Amino acid sequence: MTVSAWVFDMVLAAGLPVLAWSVLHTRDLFKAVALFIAYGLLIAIIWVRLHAPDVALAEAAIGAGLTGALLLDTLGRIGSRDTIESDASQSAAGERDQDKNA
Amino acid sequence: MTIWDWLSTALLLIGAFFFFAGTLGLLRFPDVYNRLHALTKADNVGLGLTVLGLAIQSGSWVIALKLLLIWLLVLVTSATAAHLIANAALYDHVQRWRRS
Amino acid sequence: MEVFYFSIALFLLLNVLLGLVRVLQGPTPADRMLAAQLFGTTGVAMLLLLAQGMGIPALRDVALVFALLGGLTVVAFVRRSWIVPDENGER
Amino acid sequence: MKLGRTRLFASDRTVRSFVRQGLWRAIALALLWWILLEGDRKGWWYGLPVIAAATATSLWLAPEAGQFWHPVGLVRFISFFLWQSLRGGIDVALRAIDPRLPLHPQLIEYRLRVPVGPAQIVLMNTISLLPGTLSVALHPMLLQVHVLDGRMDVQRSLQQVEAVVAELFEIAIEQ
Repeated sequence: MTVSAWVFDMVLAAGLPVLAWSVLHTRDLFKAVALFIAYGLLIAIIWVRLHAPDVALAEAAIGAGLTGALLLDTLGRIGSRDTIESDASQSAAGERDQDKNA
Repeated sequence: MTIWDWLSTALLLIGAFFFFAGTLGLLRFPDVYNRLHALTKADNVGLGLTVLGLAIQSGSWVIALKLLLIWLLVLVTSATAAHLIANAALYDHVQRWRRS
Repeated sequence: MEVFYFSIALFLLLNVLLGLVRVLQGPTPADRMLAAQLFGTTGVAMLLLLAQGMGIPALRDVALVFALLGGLTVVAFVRRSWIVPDENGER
Repeated sequence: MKLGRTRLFASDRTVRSFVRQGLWRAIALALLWWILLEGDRKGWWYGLPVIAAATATSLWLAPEAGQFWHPVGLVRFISFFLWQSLRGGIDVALRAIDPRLPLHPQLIEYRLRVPVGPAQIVLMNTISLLPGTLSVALHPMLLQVHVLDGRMDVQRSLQQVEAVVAELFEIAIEQ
């Protein structure tokens, strides 16, 4: 294994837990879904590095694509942005208004 | 290294630069419309150059055609996706940034 | 050439991780969704590089799926998640 | 189906054009299969039934004959598109790395001359990949375009794109 392949794997291995943590930690549901999709695609690349292209295919299609689309649909139905009352989403809304008035 | 190797190396490097510029635009540009410009255009050129560089190295016509097909698919989806996002942003009254 | 392919793929991976800052910052949902597109295009390039670097042709099919998924999630986002008229019929 | 053959197809000519249409699509799909499998010969055992099913589905969903693009128009369109999208990428990349961030965004309106339909869709998507322009909203004969730099002569370059797309679809537009 070459050095660049090793570094690539290390970056993947370091990025995954950070991303997983931020998916779980964030209180803005939409942000969590967007991060979850990114997380699924990162896992797909990790499967690729483990020489399992078929699993990577399934992870990308089901884990990131289908689940992501279903979660987005769910968010649309429950209206995440406006109904989740928490300090995190309040500040996110504030940011948004600021952006609109800028 | 033959001349083809050099050419494909150069194409891959320039392609990577375009991806970097796209990410930079995504982070630096002031509103979602401008960011869409950066992401779609720069990344598509980056992918096109990458595909070209790899096609030279692949040494097979079928693989080159398949790479081209993937690039075309990305072109169509990203142009459509950019339009959809911009359209939705306008519909949602996301304010446009103006130079003051 | 393999070392070179991996180096470029590594560079693209760092690019994607940097782009995730935009997901974290927002501020609008559209900004966060741009990351899906970024991951779509850059991921395709990364997978094509790995396909040749690792010598696994099947990775080109994974790249094809990535390309399709970027579009799919954006459509799901625009149609199902973002533009949902409330009682007043506007947002 | 109780419809007789004569009711389904107005004449023998329609039958013949239907068959020809199916043949063309099957050839195109076979080519696609060949590319996707990267020339693997064993794949044809799965490929042939898949191609047959896909051809039938496509004839069922879109029975009317598609329009063939004019070859000269197609070559012109592709070369124009490749060159302009490369320019677009370079333009936006330079703006992104420039520390002064040279952006003067504007939302402009462009009166379309090509008719409603596929030509407008192709035009809309092409515009999004060209230098400094992004299609935002499509109204029946009006396109709202976001431009990165309002000081460029966008109207003129949009007219140029439209002319190339019109040539692709063999549509005459007034200059």
